[in-house]
Amino acid sequence: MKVTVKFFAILRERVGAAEITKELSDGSTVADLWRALKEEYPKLAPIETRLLYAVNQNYVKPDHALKDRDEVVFIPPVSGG
Amino acid sequence: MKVTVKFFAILRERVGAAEITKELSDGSTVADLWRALKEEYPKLAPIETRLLYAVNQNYVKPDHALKDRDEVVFIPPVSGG
Amino acid sequence: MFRVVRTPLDIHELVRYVTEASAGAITTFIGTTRNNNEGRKVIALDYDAYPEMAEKELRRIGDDAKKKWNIERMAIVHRIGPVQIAEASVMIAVSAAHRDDAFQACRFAIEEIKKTVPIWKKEVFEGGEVWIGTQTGQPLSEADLRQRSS
Amino acid sequence: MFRVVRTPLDIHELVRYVTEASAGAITTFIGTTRNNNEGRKVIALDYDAYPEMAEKELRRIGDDAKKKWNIERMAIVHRIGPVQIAEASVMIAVSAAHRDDAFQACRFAIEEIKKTVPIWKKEVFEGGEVWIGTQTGQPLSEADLRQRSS
Repeated sequence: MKVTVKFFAILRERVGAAEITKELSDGSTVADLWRALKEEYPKLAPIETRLLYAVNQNYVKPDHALKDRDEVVFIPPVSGG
Repeated sequence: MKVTVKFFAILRERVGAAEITKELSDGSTVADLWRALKEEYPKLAPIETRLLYAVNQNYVKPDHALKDRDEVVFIPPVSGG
Repeated sequence: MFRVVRTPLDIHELVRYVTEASAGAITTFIGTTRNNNEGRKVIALDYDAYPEMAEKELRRIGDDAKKKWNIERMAIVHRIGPVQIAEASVMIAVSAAHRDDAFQACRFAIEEIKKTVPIWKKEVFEGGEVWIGTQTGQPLSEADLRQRSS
Repeated sequence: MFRVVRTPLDIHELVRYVTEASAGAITTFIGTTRNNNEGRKVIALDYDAYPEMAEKELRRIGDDAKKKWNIERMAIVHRIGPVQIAEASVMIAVSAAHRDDAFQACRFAIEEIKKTVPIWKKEVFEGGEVWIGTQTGQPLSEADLRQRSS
Protein backbone atom coordinates (compact mmCIF):
# COMPACT_ATOMS: atom_id res chain seq x y z
CA MET A 1 0.00 0.00 0.00
CA LYS A 2 0.93 3.63 -0.46
CA VAL A 3 0.43 6.44 2.06
CA THR A 4 0.98 10.17 1.80
CA VAL A 5 3.10 11.79 4.51
CA LYS A 6 2.91 15.55 4.98
CA PHE A 7 5.58 17.39 6.91
CA PHE A 8 5.17 20.68 8.75
CA ALA A 9 7.31 23.05 10.77
CA ILE A 10 10.53 21.53 12.11
CA LEU A 11 9.84 18.18 10.41
CA ARG A 12 9.55 19.79 7.00
CA GLU A 13 12.85 21.54 7.55
CA ARG A 14 14.54 18.31 8.66
CA VAL A 15 13.14 16.27 5.77
CA GLY A 16 13.48 19.00 3.15
CA ALA A 17 10.06 18.20 1.65
CA ALA A 18 6.45 19.13 2.41
CA GLU A 19 4.96 15.86 1.20
CA ILE A 20 6.17 12.42 0.16
CA THR A 21 4.54 9.14 -0.85
CA LYS A 22 5.71 6.04 0.96
CA GLU A 23 5.27 2.38 -0.02
CA LEU A 24 4.54 0.16 2.99
CA SER A 25 3.77 -3.49 3.52
CA ASP A 26 0.17 -4.30 4.41
CA GLY A 27 -0.60 -4.10 8.15
CA SER A 28 2.01 -1.43 8.83
CA THR A 29 1.27 0.87 11.73
CA VAL A 30 2.02 4.54 12.25
CA ALA A 31 4.99 3.49 14.39
CA ASP A 32 6.30 1.30 11.54
CA LEU A 33 6.08 4.24 9.16
CA TRP A 34 7.94 6.48 11.59
CA ARG A 35 10.73 3.88 11.92
CA ALA A 36 11.04 3.72 8.13
CA LEU A 37 11.16 7.52 7.88
CA LYS A 38 13.87 7.75 10.53
CA GLU A 39 16.05 5.42 8.51
CA GLU A 40 15.53 7.51 5.41
CA TYR A 41 15.89 10.86 7.25
CA PRO A 42 18.18 10.40 10.27
CA LYS A 43 17.66 14.05 11.30
CA LEU A 44 14.13 13.13 12.40
CA ALA A 45 15.33 10.92 15.25
CA PRO A 46 16.04 13.59 17.91
CA ILE A 47 12.42 14.83 18.06
CA GLU A 48 10.80 11.43 18.23
CA THR A 49 9.68 11.31 21.86
CA ARG A 50 7.42 14.32 21.66
CA LEU A 51 5.41 13.44 18.58
CA LEU A 52 1.71 13.01 18.14
CA TYR A 53 0.24 11.20 15.16
CA ALA A 54 -2.61 12.14 12.87
CA VAL A 55 -4.16 9.97 10.17
CA ASN A 56 -6.64 11.61 7.86
CA GLN A 57 -6.75 14.59 10.23
CA ASN A 58 -7.58 12.67 13.39
CA TYR A 59 -5.23 12.07 16.25
CA VAL A 60 -4.39 8.34 16.55
CA LYS A 61 -2.11 6.16 18.66
CA PRO A 62 1.19 4.81 17.30
CA ASP A 63 -0.19 1.30 16.93
CA HIS A 64 -2.90 2.53 14.53
CA ALA A 65 -2.90 0.34 11.40
CA LEU A 66 -2.56 2.23 8.13
CA LYS A 67 -4.61 1.73 5.01
CA ASP A 68 -3.85 2.45 1.38
CA ARG A 69 -3.99 6.19 0.53
CA ASP A 70 -4.04 7.34 4.15
CA GLU A 71 -2.71 10.84 4.85
CA VAL A 72 -0.29 10.70 7.75
CA VAL A 73 1.13 13.65 9.66
CA PHE A 74 3.61 13.55 12.52
CA ILE A 75 2.89 16.38 14.90
CA PRO A 76 5.61 17.91 17.05
CA PRO A 77 4.49 19.92 20.12
CA VAL A 78 2.14 22.61 18.88
CA SER A 79 2.82 26.30 19.58
CA GLY A 80 0.01 28.27 17.99
CA GLY A 81 -1.64 31.27 19.57
CA MET B 1 -23.53 80.01 50.40
CA LYS B 2 -24.63 78.72 47.04
CA VAL B 3 -24.08 75.26 45.63
CA THR B 4 -24.80 73.77 42.23
CA VAL B 5 -26.78 70.54 42.14
CA LYS B 6 -26.73 68.43 39.00
CA PHE B 7 -29.34 65.76 38.41
CA PHE B 8 -28.94 62.65 36.28
CA ALA B 9 -31.02 59.68 35.23
CA ILE B 10 -34.08 59.06 37.41
CA LEU B 11 -33.36 62.11 39.57
CA ARG B 12 -33.39 64.44 36.59
CA GLU B 13 -36.70 63.00 35.49
CA ARG B 14 -38.18 63.39 38.99
CA VAL B 15 -36.89 66.95 39.40
CA GLY B 16 -37.51 68.02 35.82
CA ALA B 17 -34.20 69.87 35.63
CA ALA B 18 -30.60 68.94 34.91
CA GLU B 19 -29.06 71.57 37.16
CA ILE B 20 -30.17 73.99 39.85
CA THR B 21 -28.50 76.44 42.20
CA LYS B 22 -29.39 76.19 45.85
CA GLU B 23 -28.89 78.73 48.63
CA LEU B 24 -27.86 77.09 51.93
CA SER B 25 -26.89 78.32 55.37
CA ASP B 26 -23.20 78.00 56.22
CA GLY B 27 -22.18 74.66 57.71
CA SER B 28 -24.84 72.72 55.81
CA THR B 29 -24.02 69.12 55.00
CA VAL B 30 -24.88 66.97 52.02
CA ALA B 31 -27.64 65.41 54.13
CA ASP B 32 -29.05 68.86 54.88
CA LEU B 33 -29.11 69.66 51.18
CA TRP B 34 -30.91 66.40 50.42
CA ARG B 35 -33.55 67.18 53.07
CA ALA B 36 -34.13 70.60 51.51
CA LEU B 37 -34.42 69.11 48.03
CA LYS B 38 -36.92 66.52 49.20
CA GLU B 39 -39.15 69.28 50.52
CA GLU B 40 -38.93 71.11 47.23
CA TYR B 41 -39.32 67.95 45.09
CA PRO B 42 -41.37 65.36 47.01
CA LYS B 43 -40.92 62.82 44.17
CA LEU B 44 -37.31 62.43 45.26
CA ALA B 45 -38.18 60.82 48.59
CA PRO B 46 -38.80 57.20 47.45
CA ILE B 47 -35.25 56.68 46.15
CA GLU B 48 -33.49 58.13 49.16
CA THR B 49 -32.11 55.02 50.84
CA ARG B 50 -30.02 53.94 47.90
CA LEU B 51 -28.19 57.16 47.17
CA LEU B 52 -24.49 57.90 47.09
CA TYR B 53 -23.18 61.44 47.28
CA ALA B 54 -20.53 63.19 45.21
CA VAL B 55 -19.10 66.63 45.83
CA ASN B 56 -16.84 68.06 43.15
CA GLN B 57 -16.70 64.61 41.54
CA ASN B 58 -15.56 62.70 44.61
CA TYR B 59 -17.69 60.32 46.60
CA VAL B 60 -18.34 61.69 50.11
CA LYS B 61 -20.36 60.71 53.18
CA PRO B 62 -23.70 62.37 53.97
CA ASP B 63 -22.20 64.36 56.86
CA HIS B 64 -19.73 66.04 54.48
CA ALA B 65 -19.84 69.85 55.03
CA LEU B 66 -20.51 71.86 51.90
CA LYS B 67 -18.66 74.97 50.80
CA ASP B 68 -19.70 77.86 48.59
CA ARG B 69 -19.78 76.92 44.87
CA ASP B 70 -19.52 73.18 45.47
CA GLU B 71 -20.92 70.92 42.74
CA VAL B 72 -23.14 68.28 44.35
CA VAL B 73 -24.54 65.18 42.67
CA PHE B 74 -26.82 62.57 44.21
CA ILE B 75 -26.04 59.20 42.71
CA PRO B 76 -28.67 56.47 42.51
CA PRO B 77 -27.43 52.89 42.02
CA VAL B 78 -25.28 52.89 38.87
CA SER B 79 -26.06 50.58 35.96
CA GLY B 80 -23.46 51.24 33.30
CA GLY B 81 -21.82 48.56 31.20
CA MET C 1 -8.01 56.32 26.91
CA PHE C 2 -10.97 56.73 29.26
CA ARG C 3 -13.96 58.39 27.64
CA VAL C 4 -17.68 58.86 27.76
CA VAL C 5 -19.03 59.59 24.27
CA ARG C 6 -22.33 60.00 22.44
CA THR C 7 -21.23 58.35 19.19
CA PRO C 8 -21.02 54.69 18.12
CA LEU C 9 -18.00 52.83 19.49
CA ASP C 10 -15.20 51.43 17.34
CA ILE C 11 -13.30 48.37 18.60
CA HIS C 12 -10.45 49.12 16.15
CA GLU C 13 -9.78 52.40 17.86
CA LEU C 14 -9.37 50.79 21.27
CA VAL C 15 -7.30 47.87 20.00
CA ARG C 16 -5.02 50.23 18.11
CA TYR C 17 -4.61 52.33 21.24
CA VAL C 18 -3.53 49.43 23.46
CA THR C 19 -1.32 47.70 20.87
CA GLU C 20 2.29 47.67 22.06
CA ALA C 21 5.45 45.95 20.80
CA SER C 22 6.02 44.64 24.32
CA ALA C 23 2.53 43.09 24.55
CA GLY C 24 1.71 39.55 23.48
CA ALA C 25 -1.95 39.58 24.44
CA ILE C 26 -4.92 41.90 24.03
CA THR C 27 -8.30 41.19 25.57
CA THR C 28 -11.44 43.16 24.89
CA PHE C 29 -14.91 43.26 26.35
CA ILE C 30 -17.87 44.70 24.48
CA GLY C 31 -21.20 45.21 26.19
CA THR C 32 -24.11 45.20 23.74
CA THR C 33 -27.82 45.86 24.02
CA ARG C 34 -29.58 42.52 24.37
CA ASN C 35 -33.07 42.16 22.92
CA ASN C 36 -34.49 40.75 26.16
CA ASN C 37 -34.14 41.23 29.91
CA GLU C 38 -36.00 39.48 32.71
CA GLY C 39 -38.72 38.40 30.33
CA ARG C 40 -39.20 41.85 28.81
CA LYS C 41 -38.75 42.47 25.10
CA VAL C 42 -36.18 45.24 25.01
CA ILE C 43 -36.39 47.90 22.29
CA ALA C 44 -33.29 49.93 23.21
CA LEU C 45 -31.25 51.16 26.14
CA ASP C 46 -30.80 54.83 26.88
CA TYR C 47 -27.72 55.71 28.92
CA ASP C 48 -27.14 58.78 31.03
CA ALA C 49 -23.91 59.72 32.79
CA TYR C 50 -22.29 62.28 35.02
CA PRO C 51 -19.57 62.53 32.38
CA GLU C 52 -16.69 64.28 34.16
CA MET C 53 -16.94 62.02 37.19
CA ALA C 54 -17.54 58.93 35.06
CA GLU C 55 -14.32 59.54 33.12
CA LYS C 56 -12.51 60.13 36.38
CA GLU C 57 -13.78 56.80 37.75
CA LEU C 58 -12.82 55.02 34.53
CA ARG C 59 -9.28 56.38 34.91
CA ARG C 60 -9.28 55.21 38.52
CA ILE C 61 -10.20 51.71 37.33
CA GLY C 62 -7.27 51.81 34.91
CA ASP C 63 -4.91 52.92 37.69
CA ASP C 64 -6.15 50.19 40.02
CA ALA C 65 -5.76 47.56 37.30
CA LYS C 66 -2.17 48.64 36.68
CA LYS C 67 -1.42 48.18 40.36
CA LYS C 68 -2.96 44.72 40.46
CA TRP C 69 -1.70 43.21 37.20
CA ASN C 70 1.24 43.51 34.88
CA ILE C 71 -0.55 45.21 32.02
CA GLU C 72 0.70 47.59 29.34
CA ARG C 73 -2.30 49.73 28.42
CA MET C 74 -6.00 49.95 29.05
CA ALA C 75 -8.77 51.76 27.19
CA ILE C 76 -12.39 52.10 28.26
CA VAL C 77 -15.00 53.97 26.25
CA HIS C 78 -18.63 54.13 27.33
CA ARG C 79 -21.36 55.37 25.03
CA ILE C 80 -24.31 57.33 26.38
CA GLY C 81 -27.63 58.27 24.82
CA PRO C 82 -29.75 55.67 23.00
CA VAL C 83 -28.03 52.37 22.14
CA GLN C 84 -30.00 50.08 19.84
CA ILE C 85 -30.19 46.28 19.95
CA ALA C 86 -26.80 44.65 19.18
CA GLU C 87 -25.02 48.00 19.35
CA ALA C 88 -22.18 48.45 21.84
CA SER C 89 -22.58 50.54 24.99
CA VAL C 90 -19.12 49.91 26.42
CA MET C 91 -15.78 48.71 25.10
CA ILE C 92 -12.72 47.78 27.12
CA ALA C 93 -9.32 46.81 25.72
CA VAL C 94 -6.28 45.71 27.70
CA SER C 95 -2.82 44.76 26.53
CA ALA C 96 -0.24 42.81 28.52
CA ALA C 97 2.91 40.81 27.96
CA HIS C 98 1.02 37.68 29.02
CA ARG C 99 -2.60 36.69 28.55
CA ASP C 100 -3.48 35.92 32.16
CA ASP C 101 -2.95 39.55 33.19
CA ALA C 102 -4.91 40.78 30.18
CA PHE C 103 -7.90 38.55 30.92
CA GLN C 104 -8.00 39.35 34.63
CA ALA C 105 -7.65 43.11 34.18
CA CYS C 106 -10.38 43.17 31.51
CA ARG C 107 -12.78 41.27 33.74
CA PHE C 108 -11.95 43.51 36.68
CA ALA C 109 -12.68 46.61 34.60
CA ILE C 110 -16.19 45.61 33.59
CA GLU C 111 -17.08 44.49 37.13
CA GLU C 112 -15.87 47.82 38.54
CA ILE C 113 -17.71 49.82 35.89
CA LYS C 114 -20.94 48.20 36.99
CA LYS C 115 -20.25 49.06 40.63
CA THR C 116 -18.81 52.56 40.83
CA VAL C 117 -19.01 54.55 37.61
CA PRO C 118 -21.86 57.12 37.55
CA ILE C 119 -23.57 55.87 34.42
CA TRP C 120 -27.19 54.74 34.34
CA LYS C 121 -29.26 52.89 31.81
CA LYS C 122 -32.92 53.21 31.14
CA GLU C 123 -34.41 50.15 29.55
CA VAL C 124 -37.02 50.94 26.92
CA PHE C 125 -39.12 47.80 26.53
CA GLU C 126 -42.42 46.89 24.95
CA GLY C 127 -44.95 48.51 27.24
CA GLY C 128 -42.80 50.88 29.24
CA GLU C 129 -39.39 52.00 30.43
CA VAL C 130 -37.42 51.68 33.64
CA TRP C 131 -34.18 52.99 35.10
CA ILE C 132 -32.15 49.84 35.78
CA GLY C 133 -30.61 49.57 39.23
CA THR C 134 -32.86 52.09 40.89
CA GLN C 135 -35.42 49.45 41.81
CA THR C 136 -33.10 46.68 42.86
CA GLY C 137 -29.55 47.98 42.95
CA GLN C 138 -27.35 48.02 45.98
CA PRO C 139 -25.27 51.08 46.70
CA LEU C 140 -21.56 50.79 47.49
CA SER C 141 -20.83 49.34 50.90
CA GLU C 142 -19.46 51.62 53.61
CA ALA C 143 -16.04 50.02 53.06
CA ASP C 144 -16.13 50.71 49.34
CA LEU C 145 -17.25 54.23 49.98
CA ARG C 146 -14.44 54.90 52.46
CA GLN C 147 -11.96 53.67 49.88
CA ARG C 148 -13.50 55.79 47.14
CA SER C 149 -13.64 58.99 49.10
CA SER C 150 -10.09 58.71 50.47
CA MET D 1 -16.06 31.01 11.70
CA PHE D 2 -12.97 28.86 12.18
CA ARG D 3 -10.19 29.67 9.77
CA VAL D 4 -6.47 29.52 9.13
CA VAL D 5 -5.41 32.35 6.82
CA ARG D 6 -2.25 33.93 5.41
CA THR D 7 -3.50 37.52 5.50
CA PRO D 8 -3.64 40.13 8.30
CA LEU D 9 -6.46 39.63 10.78
CA ASP D 10 -9.36 42.05 11.28
CA ILE D 11 -11.03 42.24 14.70
CA HIS D 12 -14.06 43.95 13.14
CA GLU D 13 -14.76 40.92 11.01
CA LEU D 14 -14.85 38.59 14.02
CA VAL D 15 -16.87 40.95 16.19
CA ARG D 16 -19.39 41.48 13.40
CA TYR D 17 -19.66 37.71 12.95
CA VAL D 18 -20.46 37.00 16.62
CA THR D 19 -22.76 39.99 17.16
CA GLU D 20 -26.29 38.81 17.97
CA ALA D 21 -29.43 40.54 19.16
CA SER D 22 -29.70 37.97 21.95
CA ALA D 23 -26.15 38.61 23.19
CA GLY D 24 -25.26 41.20 25.80
CA ALA D 25 -21.53 40.49 25.96
CA ILE D 26 -18.72 39.94 23.49
CA THR D 27 -15.20 39.04 24.58
CA THR D 28 -12.22 38.88 22.29
CA PHE D 29 -8.66 37.69 22.61
CA ILE D 30 -5.90 38.84 20.27
CA GLY D 31 -2.48 37.22 20.36
CA THR D 32 0.24 39.54 19.07
CA THR D 33 3.94 39.15 18.34
CA ARG D 34 5.88 40.42 21.34
CA ASN D 35 9.29 42.01 20.77
CA ASN D 36 10.99 39.83 23.37
CA ASN D 37 10.87 36.25 24.64
CA GLU D 38 12.98 34.61 27.33
CA GLY D 39 15.59 37.34 27.04
CA ARG D 40 15.80 37.17 23.25
CA LYS D 41 15.08 40.16 21.05
CA VAL D 42 12.37 38.89 18.72
CA ILE D 43 12.30 40.12 15.12
CA ALA D 44 9.18 38.25 13.96
CA LEU D 45 7.27 35.00 14.31
CA ASP D 46 6.72 32.67 11.39
CA TYR D 47 3.75 30.32 11.74
CA ASP D 48 3.18 27.03 9.99
CA ALA D 49 0.04 24.89 10.17
CA TYR D 50 -1.54 21.69 8.99
CA PRO D 51 -4.43 23.82 7.79
CA GLU D 52 -7.26 21.32 7.22
CA MET D 53 -6.71 19.65 10.58
CA ALA D 54 -6.12 22.97 12.34
CA GLU D 55 -9.49 24.29 11.15
CA LYS D 56 -11.10 21.04 12.22
CA GLU D 57 -9.58 21.37 15.71
CA LEU D 58 -10.69 25.02 15.92
CA ARG D 59 -14.25 23.91 15.14
CA ARG D 60 -13.94 21.21 17.79
CA ILE D 61 -12.94 23.90 20.31
CA GLY D 62 -16.03 25.90 19.35
CA ASP D 63 -18.25 22.81 19.77
CA ASP D 64 -16.71 22.01 23.17
CA ALA D 65 -17.19 25.60 24.32
CA LYS D 66 -20.85 25.50 23.34
CA LYS D 67 -21.32 22.40 25.45
CA LYS D 68 -19.62 23.94 28.48
CA TRP D 69 -21.06 27.47 28.44
CA ASN D 70 -24.17 29.26 27.34
CA ILE D 71 -22.65 31.14 24.41
CA GLU D 72 -24.19 32.39 21.19
CA ARG D 73 -21.36 32.39 18.66
CA MET D 74 -17.63 31.89 18.48
CA ALA D 75 -15.08 32.85 15.84
CA ILE D 76 -11.41 31.90 15.76
CA VAL D 77 -9.04 32.95 13.00
CA HIS D 78 -5.34 32.07 13.10
CA ARG D 79 -2.86 33.68 10.76
CA ILE D 80 0.09 31.71 9.40
CA GLY D 81 3.25 32.83 7.63
CA PRO D 82 5.36 35.71 8.98
CA VAL D 83 3.74 37.88 11.67
CA GLN D 84 5.64 41.05 12.54
CA ILE D 85 6.00 42.69 15.96
CA ALA D 86 2.64 43.96 17.32
CA GLU D 87 0.71 42.22 14.53
CA ALA D 88 -1.95 39.67 15.45
CA SER D 89 -1.42 35.95 14.97
CA VAL D 90 -4.73 34.82 16.41
CA MET D 91 -8.11 36.39 17.13
CA ILE D 92 -10.97 34.87 19.09
CA ALA D 93 -14.41 36.41 19.56
CA VAL D 94 -17.26 35.01 21.64
CA SER D 95 -20.75 36.33 22.20
CA ALA D 96 -23.08 35.33 25.02
CA ALA D 97 -26.18 36.58 26.78
CA HIS D 98 -24.07 37.15 29.92
CA ARG D 99 -20.45 38.16 30.33
CA ASP D 100 -19.28 35.33 32.57
CA ASP D 101 -19.90 32.76 29.83
CA ALA D 102 -18.23 34.96 27.23
CA PHE D 103 -15.10 35.43 29.35
CA GLN D 104 -14.76 31.78 30.28
CA ALA D 105 -15.31 30.46 26.77
CA CYS D 106 -12.79 32.93 25.33
CA ARG D 107 -10.16 31.91 27.85
CA PHE D 108 -10.88 28.24 27.22
CA ALA D 109 -10.44 28.73 23.47
CA ILE D 110 -6.96 30.24 23.66
CA GLU D 111 -5.78 27.63 26.17
CA GLU D 112 -7.04 24.82 23.92
CA ILE D 113 -5.47 26.35 20.82
CA LYS D 114 -2.11 26.24 22.52
CA LYS D 115 -2.58 22.57 23.43
CA THR D 116 -4.16 20.76 20.52
CA VAL D 117 -4.28 22.73 17.26
CA PRO D 118 -1.57 21.74 14.76
CA ILE D 119 -0.01 25.17 14.35
CA TRP D 120 3.63 25.91 15.07
CA LYS D 121 5.60 29.09 15.44
CA LYS D 122 9.20 29.68 14.58
CA GLU D 123 10.71 32.56 16.50
CA VAL D 124 13.10 34.65 14.45
CA PHE D 125 15.30 36.51 16.91
CA GLU D 126 18.53 38.47 16.79
CA GLY D 127 21.12 35.80 16.18
CA GLY D 128 19.00 32.85 15.13
CA GLU D 129 15.66 31.15 14.90
CA VAL D 130 13.94 28.35 16.76
CA TRP D 131 10.72 26.32 16.49
CA ILE D 132 8.91 27.05 19.73
CA GLY D 133 7.62 24.04 21.63
CA THR D 134 9.85 21.50 19.97
CA GLN D 135 12.59 21.96 22.53
CA THR D 136 10.49 22.17 25.66
CA GLY D 137 6.89 21.37 24.80
CA GLN D 138 4.93 18.55 26.32
CA PRO D 139 2.76 16.44 24.05
CA LEU D 140 -0.85 15.71 24.91
CA SER D 141 -1.31 13.30 27.79
CA GLU D 142 -2.62 9.80 27.09
CA ALA D 143 -5.96 10.90 28.52
CA ASP D 144 -6.14 13.90 26.20
CA LEU D 145 -5.17 11.77 23.28
CA ARG D 146 -7.85 9.17 24.01
CA GLN D 147 -10.42 11.94 24.12
CA ARG D 148 -9.18 13.45 20.88
CA SER D 149 -9.07 10.24 18.88
CA SER D 150 -12.49 9.02 20.01
